[in-house]
Amino acid sequence: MSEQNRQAAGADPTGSASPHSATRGKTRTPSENPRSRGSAIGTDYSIEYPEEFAETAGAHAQPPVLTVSGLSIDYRTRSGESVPALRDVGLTIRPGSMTAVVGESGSGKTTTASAVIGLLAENAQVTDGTVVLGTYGEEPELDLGALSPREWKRVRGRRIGYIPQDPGTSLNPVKTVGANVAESLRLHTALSAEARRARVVELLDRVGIDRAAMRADQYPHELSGGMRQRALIAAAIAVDPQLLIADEPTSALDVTVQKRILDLLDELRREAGTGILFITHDLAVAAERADALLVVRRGHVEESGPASRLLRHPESAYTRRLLADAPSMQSLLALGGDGGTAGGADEAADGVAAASGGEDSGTSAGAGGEARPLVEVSGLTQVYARVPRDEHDADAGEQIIGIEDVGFTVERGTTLGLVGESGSGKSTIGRALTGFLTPQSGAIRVGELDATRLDRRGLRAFRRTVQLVHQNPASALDPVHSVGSSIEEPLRNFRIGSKAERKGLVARALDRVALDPSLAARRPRELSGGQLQRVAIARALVIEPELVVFDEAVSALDVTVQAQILELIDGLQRELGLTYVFISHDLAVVRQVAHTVTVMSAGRLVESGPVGRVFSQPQEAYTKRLLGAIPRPLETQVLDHQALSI
Amino acid sequence: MAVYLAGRLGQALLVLFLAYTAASMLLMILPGDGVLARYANPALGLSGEQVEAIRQSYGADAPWYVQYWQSLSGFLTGDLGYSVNSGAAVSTLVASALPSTALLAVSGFAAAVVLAVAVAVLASYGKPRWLASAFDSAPSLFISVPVFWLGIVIIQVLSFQLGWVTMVSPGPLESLILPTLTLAIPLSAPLAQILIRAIAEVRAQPFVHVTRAKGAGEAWMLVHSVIRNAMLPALTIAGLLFGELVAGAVVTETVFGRAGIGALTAQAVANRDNPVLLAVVVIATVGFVLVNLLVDLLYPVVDPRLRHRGRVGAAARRRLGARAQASGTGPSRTGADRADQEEEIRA
Amino acid sequence: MSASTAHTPPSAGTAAPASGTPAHGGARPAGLGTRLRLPRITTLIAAVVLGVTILWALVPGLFTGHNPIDGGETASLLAPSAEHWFGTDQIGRDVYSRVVHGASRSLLAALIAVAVGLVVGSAIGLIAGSRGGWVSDVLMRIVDVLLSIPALLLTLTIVIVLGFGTVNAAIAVGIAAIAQFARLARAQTVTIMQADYVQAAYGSGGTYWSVLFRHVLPNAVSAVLALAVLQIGSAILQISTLGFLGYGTPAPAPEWGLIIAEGRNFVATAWWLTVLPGLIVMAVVVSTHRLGTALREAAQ
Amino acid sequence: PDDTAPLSGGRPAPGGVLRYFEPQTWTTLYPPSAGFYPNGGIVNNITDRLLFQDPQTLELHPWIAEALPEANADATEFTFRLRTGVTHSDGTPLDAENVARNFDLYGRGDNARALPVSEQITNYAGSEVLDERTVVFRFDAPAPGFPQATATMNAGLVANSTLELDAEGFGPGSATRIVTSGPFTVAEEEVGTRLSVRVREDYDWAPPHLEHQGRAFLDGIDYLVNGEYSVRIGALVSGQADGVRGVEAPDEARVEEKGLRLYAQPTNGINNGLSFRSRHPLLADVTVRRALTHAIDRDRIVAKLFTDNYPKATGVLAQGAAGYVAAPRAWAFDPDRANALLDEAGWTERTESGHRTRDGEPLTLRVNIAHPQPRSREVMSLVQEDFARVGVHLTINEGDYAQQTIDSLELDRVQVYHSMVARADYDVLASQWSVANRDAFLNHDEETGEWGDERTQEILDRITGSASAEDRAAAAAELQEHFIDQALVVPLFEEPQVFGFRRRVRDFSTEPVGRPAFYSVWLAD
Ligand SMILES: Nc1ncnc2c1ncn2[C@@H]1O[C@H](COP(=O)(O)OP(=O)(O)OP(=O)(O)O)[C@@H](O)[C@H]1O
Ligand SMILES: Nc1ncnc2c1ncn2[C@@H]1O[C@H](COP(=O)(O)OP(=O)(O)OP(=O)(O)O)[C@@H](O)[C@H]1O
Ligand SMILES: [Mg+2]
Ligand SMILES: [Mg+2]
Repeated sequence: MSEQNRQAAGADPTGSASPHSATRGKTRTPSENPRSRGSAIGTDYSIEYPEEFAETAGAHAQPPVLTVSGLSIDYRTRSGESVPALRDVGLTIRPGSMTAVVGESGSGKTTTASAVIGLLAENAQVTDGTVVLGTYGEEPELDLGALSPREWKRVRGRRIGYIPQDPGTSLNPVKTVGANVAESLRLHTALSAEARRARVVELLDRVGIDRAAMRADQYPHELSGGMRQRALIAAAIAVDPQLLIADEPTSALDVTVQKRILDLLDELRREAGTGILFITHDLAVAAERADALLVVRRGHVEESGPASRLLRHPESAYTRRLLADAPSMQSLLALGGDGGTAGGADEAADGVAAASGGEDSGTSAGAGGEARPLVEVSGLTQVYARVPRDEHDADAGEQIIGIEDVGFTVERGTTLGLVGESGSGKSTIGRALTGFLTPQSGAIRVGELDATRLDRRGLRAFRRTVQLVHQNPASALDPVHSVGSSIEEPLRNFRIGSKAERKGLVARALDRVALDPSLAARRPRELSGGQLQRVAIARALVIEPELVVFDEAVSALDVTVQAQILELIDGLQRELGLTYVFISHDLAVVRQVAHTVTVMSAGRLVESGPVGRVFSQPQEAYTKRLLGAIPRPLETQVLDHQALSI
Repeated sequence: MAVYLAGRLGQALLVLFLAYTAASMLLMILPGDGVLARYANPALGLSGEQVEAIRQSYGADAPWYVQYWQSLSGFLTGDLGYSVNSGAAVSTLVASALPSTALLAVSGFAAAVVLAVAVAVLASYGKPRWLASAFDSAPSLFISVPVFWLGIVIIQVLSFQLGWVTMVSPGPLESLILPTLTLAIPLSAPLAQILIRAIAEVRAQPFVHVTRAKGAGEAWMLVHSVIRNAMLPALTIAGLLFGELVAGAVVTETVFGRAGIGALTAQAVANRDNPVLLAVVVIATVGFVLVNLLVDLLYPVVDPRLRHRGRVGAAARRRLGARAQASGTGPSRTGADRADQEEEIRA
Repeated sequence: MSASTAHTPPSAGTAAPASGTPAHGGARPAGLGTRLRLPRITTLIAAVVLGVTILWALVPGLFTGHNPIDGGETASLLAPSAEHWFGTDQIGRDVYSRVVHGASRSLLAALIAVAVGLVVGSAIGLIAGSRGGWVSDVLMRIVDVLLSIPALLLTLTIVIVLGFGTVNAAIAVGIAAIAQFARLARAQTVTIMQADYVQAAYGSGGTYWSVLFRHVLPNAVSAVLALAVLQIGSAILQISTLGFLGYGTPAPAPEWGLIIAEGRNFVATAWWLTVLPGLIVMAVVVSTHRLGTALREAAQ
Repeated sequence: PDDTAPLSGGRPAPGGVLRYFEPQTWTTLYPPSAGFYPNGGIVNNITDRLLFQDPQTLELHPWIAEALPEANADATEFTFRLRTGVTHSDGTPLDAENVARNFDLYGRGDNARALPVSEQITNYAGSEVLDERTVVFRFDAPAPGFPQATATMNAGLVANSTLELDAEGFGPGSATRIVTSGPFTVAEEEVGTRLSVRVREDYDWAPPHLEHQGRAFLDGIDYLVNGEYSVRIGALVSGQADGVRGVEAPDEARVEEKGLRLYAQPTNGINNGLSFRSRHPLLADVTVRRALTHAIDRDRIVAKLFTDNYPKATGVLAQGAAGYVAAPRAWAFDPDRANALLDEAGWTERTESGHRTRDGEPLTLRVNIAHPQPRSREVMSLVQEDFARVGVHLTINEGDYAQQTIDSLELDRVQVYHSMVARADYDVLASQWSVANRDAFLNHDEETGEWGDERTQEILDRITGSASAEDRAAAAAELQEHFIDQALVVPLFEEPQVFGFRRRVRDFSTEPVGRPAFYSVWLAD
């Protein structure tokens, strides 16, 4: 079918109704009954391969939860022309199964999801195709394309749960997190206020948010990126929908939490028979959990089928490249192989000789004979709230929200990886480091500048030196400006180049982050999540600052683009000696790019050291736990277990 | 909070003083004075000398700073002085005018809010499109109707033609209906306009999308998601409407023959009746400062992002603590209190 | 092909591709086409209305042959007729001709009033909202003072200081409107200052002023402009109040507000005196609003 | 709704409260300041006067005074003999002592209490109470107008307690403190909107000249205020009100059509007109003044703006006024003549806009708006048109009521003064033009001692200072002649007070200068 689809797309690039859609194959997808899969999934790692589910499930073929066929969607751009976003996409989801849509950034994954829940952007136009929601208990089968708004109300939220891609802007900012999560409950159940609250706390707890009762009373802007994402997940599953659409639900989550979420989704599949449309760029996750895979590229289906087959015997060249690019597999394999010297960064890291904690930073002998590291942080404290011990959290000690007494150094020309669970204070450090937050106490020195004490001129020099790539690119880009002008802005502010030269620089910056320079004219809302993230990176890099703080900067990118970006920043580092602080939950990526790594937990620094050492011989139990939760697709699993000695 | 309030209260007093002074200055700038305006009125037929003698007895010929100081010290001791135009005590005039205006202002404001919300909702959600579009234009229509004309038409039709309410010695409620209507229509225009824009902006936000994906209908979202977010600019406008109320009262009270601050202002301006005008300024300022203080205090209530960081945590935990006390779960009260104290020490 | 059939649709009839272009989902009302066309008609009408008024302002002589400031022997308060489209006023002048000849003065006055209020008010609001601290306190308290003084007193004094005349009356009305714009702009600014993109703009090396102009202003301006359009209408009417009190346009020059205000005593006997010029004002304000909306939609 | 009640028939019967609309709220009940229409409408009905002046014949009749006063030869001493049994509503007697105290205040004023002297009582020397019923008033100079002055509402008599009040006490908010002996007494006040007066049941001292005696027919009057003309007239037409003052000319037809009654009461004073302030350099030249006189098309003004109730002026004074002299040929409209005269005076050059100049100086004059007078703004607009046609630029003075008052006191601001005064006595001429009163010409500069037209003042002094009616009449005639000869005054029309009443309101009349008199009014059912 992939061949056929490609032909269809090729033959009819204008996007009118595909004549092929009616002639497509009629063989049913081998489906699996979640209940037949036993309790294996989500409880331990001895998972059965999706292929096996497919075989067992084939026997009790249930009607699908969702059938998408021949879906084609165009976007009208501001200049009036139509840009095709989807071409003849088809997919089926059986009850209790998970279909993962993977593909490069901008390939149309989010568009597919939005189309299923009927919430396409204003300028989108469905040119062809149908979306059918299967029966569910008493509820009838529905042609979603023909629903009235009134009918939609009974479908959305109740029968289809939706987890949006961008957590930064997807929560109502003036409502508490609890109230945000409770919305579906209010809409679709008759629960009392107390019952709702209990359920909300339970849900927040289930998605791994600590101190759920307190978190429910906080406002979205008081949560970390990962927490917001989880709050959205909690909201989507609140009423046990028949179909769950999860658009990159774990992109901002560290591996431990990611595992918890994935387990939760498995549980839902198993217990409630929920069908899941799982959108991700992370092949490892897809491989580990999905029953079926759908590889999309430039709006059409490249290849689809059971996950195990696709991973083992990819047919299309694109799928093969995706697999090859996946850093998690590469690096972890390498990690397992030679014990900590894999990855291009390691040689440099060795040279730096482990500028570890803040305490011993003074003594570190810098690379290239430099007397001082570029970045020096000590005693950094920003306490939003201190949470006292409570009954449910007896062993947690006194917990804080924010960061407390954090110190580290970063040598010039090296990369510090900042890892840690969601909400551990990574972004707070990033913001403090880049001068967006004046911490309550502590010292930050970058080069000759003291970040906590900047006069007007100093601030300007500081901005020239330090750049932050925000965790939520959607909210960090001004909606009224084109992305091109957002990228140009630092150039203009620092008076770099003439007007014409700046145009060229912007185009080059876009090209470097693998974006078509023609996208420069678009507004942020007309771009996909990954594209926005790359725009944010381009903006930070365009003035080639000395220090760049990447806050989850590649989390929404598919492996291919991610690899390209990582290569880009690596190249810049080599060329210009840039220094990076790389915040990521993706240990594989950190392993690849970082020289030294600092591990955070609950606002405190847990462990720090050269990346090779920390990853191969973690000292702290927390670090071990973190490393142990990395998803293990396919062959790598057994290997990892041994390598990490868990 | 207490510190903030005290600060604002201090500022309020300053505003009061400045407004008073500014108004006094403006009145000095206006040529002629109330005494002259009154006693040189041809209806009295007094000669120039006679007028001058009376002016002297009023002290109207004293230098401005003397007059200013006298009136200021009078105000500080609670003596509002006497109307130059009628000789009546300003306190009497104000006391008899204030309740009626306050009543009209409250009812007019309430009606305006209701009207504005209705217009904004219909303009944002109305079906079919042309209806919505018609309501979208309603604010600009409302504001370009001359108030006096509106009042006259309303009176002509509802009272004189249809006889629903009487204009002559109406009951207290009856006397309020038509002026309220007249006041509310132009008053609602800016509010509705801002609401329409704010609603449109909020509806374009991603989180509204997400709420829609939860199965919320437009009406539900309007009530639970949109309004709160659209309220901030609307709140500002609502605070400003106080001024419009005073200005609107001038015309409305004139048209409807209601005694009130508005009518008093119009007369006082026309007669250069400085003591009355200054009293009006003081009343208006107090009203304004209070209303806008309220609005400023409401901003952070409406939009939690505007709360000070530390304070939010404290507030959230206090609520949590209270709830925990009630339900017996959650962090202990003392714990919450301790955290609060810590916070204050840090701040 | 065997594996790839997994995601082909079932052969059920429901899967047949729908003809046409079904708008997918309740978020968008069906029939995009009609929705786009309908405003266009009103927009067109709005453009025509404004166009004609501007022509009135530029070349009034083309539109009327009557003398706007001398009614000759014509009787006063004549009802609208073929000869006098809007009737004649209280001293026998042709109202239509006065409206046409008054266009330039009234439009100019309204624009000046709105411009003064908008520019000064927004500037104050933007600075107060973005600076915070004592700057904000000082500016907003000044605004409070401005708000507290009865508009009538304020405008009267300003006119008396500046001297009588349409432009000065317009400036006075504009000054009285500053406070409104300032407060609204500040409220908008305060929220926008919280946005990540403002932080990011600072991070891109933006100075206070560049961030203010490039990011805060464009995002704050929507609500402020919405108010400004309304202000055109209320400015004309406020100027009319001044005119009626004798502080506006000196007689016998025609000016819309004055025409309306002077006709007020004849609402019962000669309704056309207020109603027709009043309708013109409404038409202009509504058209401006309509056109503004259309422009904003087009920009998005 | 049309009013179809019969216009006549029925017998007067007591009962009913009259709802009567005023455009403005009253400002003071201090009788000397009652010239303001809303004040006069009240004072006239709550106070009694020593004498009664017949509104038609303008003859004086006894009222509280038993007979017309005895005056000495040079009119500096007047002896009044009062009727007995008259009491104020608080029970205090209206006796000689009370009357004397009234006039002592009115004749002298009290600046300390901000109570001005009465315009109509000049050169007041003092009073003497001869006995309980007899009082003598003395003057420093002849005061032949005094008996008439005692008949006006400005000489309304109030109780002793009221005489103690200061300006505040006479002002809004304390109306109920005003104690009088009139047919009605103040009962209730709502500041700014309503004043209710109620009938005095034991009233029995109406002017003997009147047919009706005893208690007034009405139970009371509610004076209502509404600033909006169309609302007042609408309330009347719709039957919500019984009467309004100030029906405007364009509405007269409609009001009559609706079956309502119009009462156009001549005000019997100086005609509504313009005074040229000859002290101003531009108007010092009589040729210019004559030219301006001929430029004004008075017929057009009356035809366009008014009705038959506003007859074109035939003299400086209204036809019903004391001292009226007809001047049929004066003030003829003759623009050619006006142009010729202006050329003759040297105003030959023209600006681009067609206004005349002389040696570069423009011929620009400014006129005030007389807000209390009917349609002053419109009248002046037409004059403005007339002047423009002969190349004279007339600016209409900007500003509200107070501004007009203030500006009118400045020669620099206002050179052409629009006004009128109503008083049924020769003295009205002095009221309008004497430097001791309103001084419409601003005739005399105190600092330089310069006069605009000194002769005017001489004649006026003769009017106020002559003891005999004949001398006064002669002087008045001379003054009018002088005005015409010197083109100092252009009377435009005779100004009435126009009231509208529902048909059931019967026997409405006014005092001589048009303030309503409700004593004899009754309501038919
Ligand atoms: N403005 C704020 N007000 C109150 N609490 C805040 C605020 N910002 C962050 N926090 C809290 O500080 C803690 C650390 O947040 P931070 O954003 O630094 O986490 P993070 O490590 O970046 O997590 P993630 O990986 O999920 O993005 C969280 O518990 C968060 O709730
Ligand atoms: N509102 C819009 N207007 C115009 N083009 C759009 C709009 N939304 C998305 N696009 C474009 O459509 C394409 C598909 O976008 P989509 O969001 O579906 O990508 P995606 O697969 O989710 O990517 P990512 O992994 O980066 O989130 C992209 O090229 C994007 O630029
Ligand atoms: Mg996406
Ligand atoms: Mg973060």
